[in-house]
Amino acid sequence: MSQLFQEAIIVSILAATIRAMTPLLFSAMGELITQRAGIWNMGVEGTMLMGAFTAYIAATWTGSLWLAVLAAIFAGALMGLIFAFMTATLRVDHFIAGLGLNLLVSGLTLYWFQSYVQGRAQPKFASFQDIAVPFLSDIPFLGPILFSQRLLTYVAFLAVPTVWFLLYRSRYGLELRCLGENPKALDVKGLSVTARQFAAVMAGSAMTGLGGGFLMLGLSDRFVADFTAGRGWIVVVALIAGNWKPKGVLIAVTAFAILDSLAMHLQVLGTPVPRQLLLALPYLASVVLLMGVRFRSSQPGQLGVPYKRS
Amino acid sequence: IAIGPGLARATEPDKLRIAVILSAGLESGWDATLIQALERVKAKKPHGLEITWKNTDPLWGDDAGDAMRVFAESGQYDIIWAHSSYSDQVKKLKDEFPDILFVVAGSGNEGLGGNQYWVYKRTYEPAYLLGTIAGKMTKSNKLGAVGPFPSDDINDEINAFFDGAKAVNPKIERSVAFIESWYDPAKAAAYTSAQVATGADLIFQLMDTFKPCEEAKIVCFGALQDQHSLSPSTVLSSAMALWDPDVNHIIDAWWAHKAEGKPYAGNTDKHWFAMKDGGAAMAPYGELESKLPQDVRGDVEALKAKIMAGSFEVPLDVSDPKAH
Amino acid sequence: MSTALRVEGLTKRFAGVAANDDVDFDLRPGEIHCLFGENGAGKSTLSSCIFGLYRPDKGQILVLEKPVHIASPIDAIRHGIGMVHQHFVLVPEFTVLENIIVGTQRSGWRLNAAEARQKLKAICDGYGLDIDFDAYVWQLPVGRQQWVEILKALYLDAQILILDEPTAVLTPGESRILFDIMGKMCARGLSIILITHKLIEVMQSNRVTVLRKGKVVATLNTAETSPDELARLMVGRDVSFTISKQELTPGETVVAVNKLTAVGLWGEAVLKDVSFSVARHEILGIAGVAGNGQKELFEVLCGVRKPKTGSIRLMNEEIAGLTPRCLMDRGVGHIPDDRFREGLVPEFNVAENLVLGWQRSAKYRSGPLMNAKAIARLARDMIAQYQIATRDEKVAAGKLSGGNAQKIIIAREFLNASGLILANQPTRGLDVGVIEYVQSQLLRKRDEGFAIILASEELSDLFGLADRIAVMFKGEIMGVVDTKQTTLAEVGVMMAGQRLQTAHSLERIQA
Amino acid sequence: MIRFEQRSEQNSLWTAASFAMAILAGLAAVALLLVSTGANIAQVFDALIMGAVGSPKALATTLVKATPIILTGLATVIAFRAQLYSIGQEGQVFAGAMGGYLGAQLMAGMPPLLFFPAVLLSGMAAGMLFGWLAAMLRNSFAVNEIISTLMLNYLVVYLLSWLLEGGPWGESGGTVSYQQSPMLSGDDFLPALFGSRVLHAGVILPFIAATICSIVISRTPLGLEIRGLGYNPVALRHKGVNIGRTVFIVLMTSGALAALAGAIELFGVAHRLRADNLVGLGYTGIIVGMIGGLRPLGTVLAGLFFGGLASGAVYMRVLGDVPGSLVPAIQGITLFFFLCAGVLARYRVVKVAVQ
Ligand SMILES: Nc1ncnc2c1ncn2[C@@H]1O[C@H](COP(=O)(O)OP(=O)(O)OP(=O)(O)O)[C@@H](O)[C@H]1O
Ligand SMILES: Nc1ncnc2c1ncn2[C@@H]1O[C@H](COP(=O)(O)OP(=O)(O)OP(=O)(O)O)[C@@H](O)[C@H]1O
Ligand SMILES: [Mg+2]
Ligand SMILES: [Mg+2]
Repeated sequence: MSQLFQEAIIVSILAATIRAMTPLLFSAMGELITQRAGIWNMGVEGTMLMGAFTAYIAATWTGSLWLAVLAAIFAGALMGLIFAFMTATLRVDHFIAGLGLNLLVSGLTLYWFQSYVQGRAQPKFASFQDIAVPFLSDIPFLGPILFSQRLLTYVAFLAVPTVWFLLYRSRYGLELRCLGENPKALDVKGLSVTARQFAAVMAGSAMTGLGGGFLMLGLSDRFVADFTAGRGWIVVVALIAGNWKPKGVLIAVTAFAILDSLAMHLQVLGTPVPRQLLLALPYLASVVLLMGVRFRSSQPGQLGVPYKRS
Repeated sequence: IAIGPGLARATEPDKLRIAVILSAGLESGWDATLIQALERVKAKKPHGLEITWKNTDPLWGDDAGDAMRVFAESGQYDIIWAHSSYSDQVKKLKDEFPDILFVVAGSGNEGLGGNQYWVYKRTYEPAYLLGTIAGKMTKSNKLGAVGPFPSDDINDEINAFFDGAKAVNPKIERSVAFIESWYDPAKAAAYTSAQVATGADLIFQLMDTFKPCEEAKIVCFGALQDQHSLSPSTVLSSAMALWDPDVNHIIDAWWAHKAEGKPYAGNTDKHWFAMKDGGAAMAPYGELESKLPQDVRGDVEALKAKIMAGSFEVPLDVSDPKAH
Repeated sequence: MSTALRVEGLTKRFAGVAANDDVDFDLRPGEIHCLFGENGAGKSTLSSCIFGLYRPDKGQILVLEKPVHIASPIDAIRHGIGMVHQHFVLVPEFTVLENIIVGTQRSGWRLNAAEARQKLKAICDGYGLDIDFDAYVWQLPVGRQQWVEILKALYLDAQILILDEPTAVLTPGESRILFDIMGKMCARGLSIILITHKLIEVMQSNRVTVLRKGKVVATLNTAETSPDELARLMVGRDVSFTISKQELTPGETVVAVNKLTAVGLWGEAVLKDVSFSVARHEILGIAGVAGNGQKELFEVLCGVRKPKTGSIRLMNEEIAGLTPRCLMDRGVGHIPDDRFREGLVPEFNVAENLVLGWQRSAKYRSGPLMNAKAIARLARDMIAQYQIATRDEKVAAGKLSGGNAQKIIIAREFLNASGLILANQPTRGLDVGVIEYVQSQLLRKRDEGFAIILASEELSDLFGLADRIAVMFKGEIMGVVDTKQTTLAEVGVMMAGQRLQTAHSLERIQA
Repeated sequence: MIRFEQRSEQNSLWTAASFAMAILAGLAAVALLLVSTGANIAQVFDALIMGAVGSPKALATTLVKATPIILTGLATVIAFRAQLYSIGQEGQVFAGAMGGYLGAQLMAGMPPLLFFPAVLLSGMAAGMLFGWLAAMLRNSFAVNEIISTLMLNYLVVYLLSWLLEGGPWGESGGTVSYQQSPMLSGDDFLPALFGSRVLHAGVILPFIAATICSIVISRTPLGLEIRGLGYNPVALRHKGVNIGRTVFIVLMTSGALAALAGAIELFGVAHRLRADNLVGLGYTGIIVGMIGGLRPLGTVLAGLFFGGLASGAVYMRVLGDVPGSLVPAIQGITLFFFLCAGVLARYRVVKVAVQ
């Protein structure tokens, strides 16, 4: 336990935190865009999984990681298209459509995966490596935590201010937030609510897909059934806990990842506590934390409510 | 055509059809090694048998039971090989199909005897050997092991790995991580990285995840199959499971029943083939061989020879491995 | 004479029922043209067809005598048509400016607020409007929010403005300002279609078209008609506007409120030391500009808001802090002001809404199940009695026009209350025919011995119905006056925040 | 040009037609998927049908497999109708098995007539406890029920893992294994029906539960309150309904139903407590409830359909050469087409003249 406070271990805990945050941040920012547009996409898990799967296929097929990144983004956008069709066009309950998407993707990816490998040894690929930022990565303590990460990790952290700017400083953001709060306000100005919902969901899902893609390309080297293992749900939780704001979501994701990383290191260090308790720690703490905080909810007013004109 | 004992000869089979119910899929070492062993045995045509088999994708629990029933009722199969802990399901079937030989594999089963055979697999002996290598090569005197869930036939190899290390290097510290999941490569990688970060410089990797070892440029050991090809630059050797003697043993038992009319006599206790019987082995060193000091290699060879000769018995410890 | 807008033979059906039936209508440049009609007559439907929200089944629309095709609001806006909807279409979480400019910028990445701000400032200056563009809409009083709606239309350069019941949420003072501004608009050549149920307002227009059951009954020059004639045209019978109130002596005290205080979500005081009492055979009117604590007072009285301190005695029993259920069982009826949020479940059908709250009572049950027959019978009775315009009792309440939805609530509450009736804005948005009915029902309940607390922004309601009037300002009661001994002016002064004693002296000085 | 227009009321013929179209379109999509991987379509469907309904035994298996998912489906219906988006069914199934197991330990040796109701109830009580937790967190701490139930799902899995491993319920003695309890004694198995080897008495319960749910939701005052809670809790509060209490009732009932599934699996199928046979029953139940249109009787049909798929899947895997993961893919595809059919049923196609 006392080892926990050694510098090397603290560095490791924090570096692991930042690494684990990357896919969550991409997906959470994507889901933030989607939800701010009033569409509650419960299919984050499925969208991430599809992103990861497509990235896997693309990476093993073409051998190019960047093509695989594009493929994940594209797959995410495609999932978004399906989801937008279900929710914005058909007005199916968002929650239900999202869970359906998860099921569909879980089955399809596994089916395609098994058809793809078909008995042969599972193809693997060489995943993204850390990029040490010159000079910065040599800073003691902070260097290895912040400046020796995968390239996409930096992109993921940049995505937070970018999404903030998009939401609050661009005209698209104003329309986007309006979609979530009161789509009728756009409708009565003669603007197509449906088209904007499609755009928002597809853009958001593309980012979500990228999150899954990074999980595959940056943190793994092969695909397995239900590869994302519940990370999509963590994203949904982070969004609610982060009160639908970029900074809040960033904090929620960070808190979860730190707890997770801490629990992991505690187990590895041989803390004499049942392993299950350590594994449960991030989940337990999330609930306890949420019990303590109360804020004015910024949940978009029409989140999850299919829009109908009359 | 002979008579008398020839009667038995007359029904002497020339074909053996096996149904295999997998547990984790062909991507996993557990299932892949069995199929590889079947291939090898098939090529040798024991008792002149032409062996064919059909395998399902992973099935669990009652689905596996249903599949066994379908196989059994089809009358197309002589042996139903359920490659995981399925004795609960076999229990419901074995008396109904007394002629079929049921096989269950590994920990979590119950020895039912009769026409259920329980094959056990322990790779703790090669794991011990790997441990002695690790114990000598480590600079930090800290070794790591990453596994899915603790259990009898996981604990044995992890403990043996550390015991082997300890035997050559008393200063060894151990770090154990169970990720509580069968497949989550990203999680396994995170745990492995954490072990590396907390000082482990050699990892016994039971989750097939070598990326963190590559990043940290450290040596890893694989489990169940030779995993050198997965990560040539990090995997020095693996503790391999070989099912050939088990397959042969089962085929013999079936033959004895079928051709010689002996009753099935499945084991009720765990039984496994040791390294000296060909049930486990240490994988050849890969391209990392050159990194291995000559004296270490010599010591390992000597110890291996002792194990094979039976003059050294690797201690079996199935207690929950704890880090310390 | 050329028209700004003309509608010919417009028909719009909903599920087979004609909401507009062969409507002809024309709007002259620079005039205020009133649409007048019962709840559910089809006024909003007609406006929505003109604005492109609904697509008419038949008929044609001409702007400046040229046939136009209006498939969506964007076409309407392009033809210079703007609309202020019956219910606000605002984003409370946005600032005034954001609400106005959202969706209007056509190019560029960044939000360009500076230009919009200038244009808006010019508009506001032109009409003498003063509004903080950076205030959040949720912070604004309802009346101000209406200005934001109008500014939205003006910002889009509307030449033809449709105002659907804009004054329903305005105080009389605010309504006056609105009419001033409408005058200025007309002077600048804008043409206005105004929908209102208030005859005083109708009388200020140039022309009026009366709709009944989707058909145009008449189009008249306002100067050549009278409120009585309009009301008769609208309902098809005579409507009496004089409320004949029986002289009754108040009986025992039904409810006595003493030093009641309550706080809001963030701990701010919303009710301060409120005290009053109401007796049998008595109507206590609550006057005040909306947002001065009336809603909170009603919430505390009906049990959905817990008071902080103070007492409420109902028939000599302390009821402060009791649940709505307990109060309902003690005979308190409540007509909330936000009918679709607080009074009804819009997705439930009329019958279900009529038993809502009493679903567990033995009357509507057979054993553990609800008695569908009894409920249907009740629903049909109520539909007939209150003339609720609905095809049958199985129609979802949310599909009814606001007035008919209100009738469901009134029917339910009048049926179940037994001692005290709380009525917050019960006549808001209702047509004169129904208002007459509701008023007469309130008086009937008073005659029966009920105590009634009635809040209304229509001072005519209060002066016509109430025995005494309490005036609220910022959560406090400025004074309680006897209706017969007070004047509109005195109440007005108290509504602006003067206490009764000061009000008296002020009046004396003025007199 | 054609246009979709919403119907004022549902036309049952058109509704049936929509769903028939959905099934056909779903089958076509599945066939397309099979073709894309070169599988033999006829063989796959043959095996599926044979395994689902081909024999009395297949039917029995279908029923047994449908039982837990109908129950978790009903749990979904109750909660979602109130727009309490609890996704805790997964964890509550675990809780139900754990509660049942605890009950069996405490009540060992009771006469069967008392024993089975008692252990099933103790399983349900465990599920209710989880429902209570979620409701309490929502009512008293304003914790969104999606978060709390999701977190509880993880927690309960780790709890069971601990109980079965280092904890008190682990199998001791000969076969230390991956997290399982010892086998229940044979007296504690749910009795079989019609002398079948697979069909246990528990398969009756989902039908009873569905009937009760259906009546409660559509015909009782509580049902009105549950539906109203989903639509407009504010109005309900004004009309004297205790929202907090209704939330408790809904989430606890939902928890009990899901937990019953877990207890039945323990006593009727697995006969020992372990995690892997319970995984997915809760999430599948959500899908089943949704395909059933959040109506109890629809849920029964959807559950039987999924049960049939699961039962047929085994045949398909054994006889055909397609990956078993086809089944979740079929489930997902079906769900999508059913959702579309649900929408279609509410609309009618009208021809409109182009102006
Ligand atoms: N790999 C195996 N798989 C299944 N059953 C096995 C296996 N090995 C042994 N058994 C069973 O275990 C029991 C004891 O086996 P064991 O090998 O000790 O006996 P054996 O035939 O005397 O061999 P030996 O004397 O060479 O060790 C027998 O019933 C045998 O069938
Ligand atoms: N979207 C709709 N679907 C079905 N029926 C509708 C719809 N909108 C309006 N109606 C019906 O059409 C009729 C006219 O409604 P409309 O809202 O135009 O009345 P209104 O004159 O504006 O009434 P109010 O004074 O209460 O606002 C009513 O019977 C109403 O129930
Ligand atoms: Mg082993
Ligand atoms: Mg209207």
